[in-house]
Amino acid sequence: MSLQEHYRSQARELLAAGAVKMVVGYAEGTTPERRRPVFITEPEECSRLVLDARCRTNLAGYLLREGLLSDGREIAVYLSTEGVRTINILAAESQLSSAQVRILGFEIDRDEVKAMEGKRAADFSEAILAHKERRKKQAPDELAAKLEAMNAAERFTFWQGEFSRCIKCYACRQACPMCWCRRCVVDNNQPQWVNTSSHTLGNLEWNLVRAFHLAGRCVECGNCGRACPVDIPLHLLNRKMTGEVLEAFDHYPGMDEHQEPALASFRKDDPETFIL
Amino acid sequence: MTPFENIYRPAIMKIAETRDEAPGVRTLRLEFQDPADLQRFRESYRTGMFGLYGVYGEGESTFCVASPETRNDYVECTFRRSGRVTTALASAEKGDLVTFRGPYGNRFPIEEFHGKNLLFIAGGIALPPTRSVIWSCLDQRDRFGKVTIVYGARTVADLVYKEELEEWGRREDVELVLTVDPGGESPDWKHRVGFVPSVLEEAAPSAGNCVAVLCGPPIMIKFTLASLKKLGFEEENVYTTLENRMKCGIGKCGRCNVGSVYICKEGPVFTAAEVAAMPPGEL
Amino acid sequence: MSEPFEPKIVAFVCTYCTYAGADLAGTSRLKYPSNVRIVRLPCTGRISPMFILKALQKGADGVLVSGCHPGDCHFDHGNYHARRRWTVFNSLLQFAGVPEERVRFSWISAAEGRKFAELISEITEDIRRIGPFEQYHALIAETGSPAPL
Amino acid sequence: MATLLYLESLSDCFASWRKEGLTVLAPVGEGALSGFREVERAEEANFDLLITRTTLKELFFPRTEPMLGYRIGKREIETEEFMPPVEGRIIFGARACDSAAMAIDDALFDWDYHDEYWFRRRESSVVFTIACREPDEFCMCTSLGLSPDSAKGSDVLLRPLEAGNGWQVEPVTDRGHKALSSIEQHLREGSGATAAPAEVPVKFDLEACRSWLANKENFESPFWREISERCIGCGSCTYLCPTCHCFDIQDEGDTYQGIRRKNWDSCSFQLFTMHTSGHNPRATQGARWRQRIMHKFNYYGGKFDVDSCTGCGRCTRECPVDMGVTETLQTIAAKQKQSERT
Repeated sequence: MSLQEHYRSQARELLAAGAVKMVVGYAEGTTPERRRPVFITEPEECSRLVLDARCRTNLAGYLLREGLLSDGREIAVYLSTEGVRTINILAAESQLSSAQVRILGFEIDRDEVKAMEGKRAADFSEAILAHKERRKKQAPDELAAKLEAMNAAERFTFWQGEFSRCIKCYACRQACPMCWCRRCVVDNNQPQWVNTSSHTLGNLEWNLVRAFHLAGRCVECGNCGRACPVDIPLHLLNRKMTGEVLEAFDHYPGMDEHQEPALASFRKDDPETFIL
Repeated sequence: MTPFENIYRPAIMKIAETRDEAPGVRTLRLEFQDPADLQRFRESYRTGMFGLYGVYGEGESTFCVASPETRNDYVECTFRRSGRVTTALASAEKGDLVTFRGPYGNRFPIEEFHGKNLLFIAGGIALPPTRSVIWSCLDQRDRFGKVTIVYGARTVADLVYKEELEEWGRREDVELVLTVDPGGESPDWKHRVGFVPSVLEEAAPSAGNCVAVLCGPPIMIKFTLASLKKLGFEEENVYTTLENRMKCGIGKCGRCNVGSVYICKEGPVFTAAEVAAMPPGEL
Repeated sequence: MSEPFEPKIVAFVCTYCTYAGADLAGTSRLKYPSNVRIVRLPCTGRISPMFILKALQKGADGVLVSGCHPGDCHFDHGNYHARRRWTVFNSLLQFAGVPEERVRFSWISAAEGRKFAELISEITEDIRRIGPFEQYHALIAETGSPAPL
Repeated sequence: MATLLYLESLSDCFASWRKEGLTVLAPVGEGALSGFREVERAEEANFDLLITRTTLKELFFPRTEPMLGYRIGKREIETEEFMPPVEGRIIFGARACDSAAMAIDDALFDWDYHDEYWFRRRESSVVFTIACREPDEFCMCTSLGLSPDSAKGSDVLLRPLEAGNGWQVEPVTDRGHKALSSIEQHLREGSGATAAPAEVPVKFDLEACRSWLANKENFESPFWREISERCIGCGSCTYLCPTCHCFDIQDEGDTYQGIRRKNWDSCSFQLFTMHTSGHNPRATQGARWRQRIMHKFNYYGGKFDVDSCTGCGRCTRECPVDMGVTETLQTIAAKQKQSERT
């Protein structure tokens, strides 16, 4: 049985038995290449569930929809390792209870989708640990390496060009499962720290604030970059932050639900080479 | 090329007077600095219309013009300090400069009220729009029949326009019914205690040849409309004002509509019948 | 002839250490450049990266953030939290192309009046040498923002 | 016989216009980077693009626009009016859906109050629209009563020659005529065969949609929640829409000086209608998506007798969660048909 079939029947059973009230998964989209999030509540609708290498969206953010988990009931959700890490972070940040999240785990390896065994976020710790080790060794991608080799002025010019395209649609924020603030810092106006206008200065400020607020929290799922209608390489900023936090504090976000957030904890011997 | 006419340009206003009405509630009297702006206001202002009051650096905020059309050489507004703009307006002092854009929107059809009895009902901070109509009518008192004002607030302290309430209370040609919510009365409170709808039903003004003007928070409107119905008022004879978040005030920015109705252009004054036709989910 | 460039520098400092250090520099009559505008905060833990962006948005050529040495925080561990934040934000700013000379971080205790005076001189000279933050100023100018009255 | 403009003389046309002091803008770039930008020569333009990622509306209604500069002194406020730039522009190579959107938005910006930020730019621009030869799977202009060679909102319509080496030229407005007279020497009379315009399949019955939307009972239908369940509430559909025109007014600066600006805003955002009290008349994403659809296909038509959509398909093409106007209207049309049958 293919994984798609296997999870379909699992979803059907879970719903039929009343073990979960909803399954959040993927369905076919407008074109053959597209997949879309789908919310299934009836066992007979489970045939709509699709699982293949095109299912890239991290669905964890949908669990935070207002009131969705407030009845204490469980929801099943298709999650890759990044998705499971998201659940761990959201649980650590008191946004949900991982006991309410029944995981249908999968991993995409090139064009293939593979099962990940486990039901609860805690069952995936080995896979997450392996990801952490791999991440430590991961070399920066080509563009990132090119940027690192530039001088400050050149880097500034590069980002100026990228941010000048930003239209402040906030798709990056809305697509991010980590951006759960009821009211985003840019929507607070007393005081108005960063400009809301979409000129390059305002766009630069917004993108820096976004990257900073995700430092030590981003799981590099890529939702933001895929959502950006003008293809700003947001992943470069997020990856830079993730690398920094990993290197400086040995912090890899989402290891488990008890992990302290990187920027809400400290060690007395944290590095401080740059401080005068 | 014709001169550039900027529809978003506000008039500069000087604060001529400030009055604290209730905790967090303040009235400003604003005077036009440019005679051309004053002229335009005089020509266009009618009771019921609203404006955008602003402080440069903070933005603009929408509320009704609380002064009547019969006194149109200044603008008065009454607001509660809540957001960024109202906080700035509340901390402005006499002599400071602020901005005003308007007047915009529709009006109360006061000529149609001629010869009729008038019932004004207001709750809390919603007295200002009602007050504009009240004075517009009292300033030409002989054109109207009996005038009844029912005004309620949560507590005695929350009543606004206290001096005017006293004045209306003293007048023989006005019947004033004041009330505060249970628990909101002070030891020396001589008026009623109870919610506006029940107090209204007790006062039982006759619906015959009468128009009602009703302004208040949505929950009060809902129950008061039911009471008015009991008293025999037709929805066509009950007027109210609606408020929504606005940015432009002139039908362009696209946010104040309730269903297909733009509050800024087709409102803010509506009859209860018109409101009833709007989708309730958007109010 | 154009005016010689005088850097505009904003310093966000904690009131218990660095501000007291600045005070000591003053009462000790130590000389240091007058290019720095000091903003005093209760603790480095209160200094949000937003403040740094705001200073740059308002045209600062440089920013200094400074507070108590590790272990000396009046609130026990505010500066440890701040240090993590600075580590991350410093790296982000540099990745975004803000030269490291423009945004500096330091520990200056209430007893280090001399360190304060010397650091301010050093930072001011560094920025004087690299000149106004023209790339950032160009972004500000592009918004159409009028010059101060 | 028809008037022809050959690609080989386009750079000369650009030069003639530029010599008159006009700015020439054309579609440039690929994919997400594409948009209208100033060009000097024809080679810089990318006429093979199906459609630019960002729309023509940015040239008339920028994402952020300074309106008033202010400086506050002790007892006076100095303000400076920012006028939109009025130098003449040739916009060469728009698509019919984008050009039509400009004509649709004229009604709104002229609704009792004449918005000169919009109209000064409209009046100083000449729009050359190139009829499309190929649609993609998201195009739906024909569903909105338009077509790939519609001249609505255009000043000149260009029909591609079969050979791909130029266009047949059809002036539409006086402004178009005038712009063409400046390049008269580069135009040829001839009879080159024009390529057939793109065949864009009709995707839904607009009349049926209108009827369903006009039925008050449907306003509270659970359909709105269901269709928008996956909506994440970003503004990409509205900001990439050629007709969406909602905006915010924001002061940027401090209590001494700054700028009052007009910035794009989106009905998808939760804060769009939120009152200071915290009450939100459109509290759910379903209500916000309903507003977007109702505004486009019911309210706008009711006020200005035209729907606020040209079928460019960008909302579906770029939606991060694969939503869009097309599917919503297809579902609505089906619902209407079904209710008519029963």
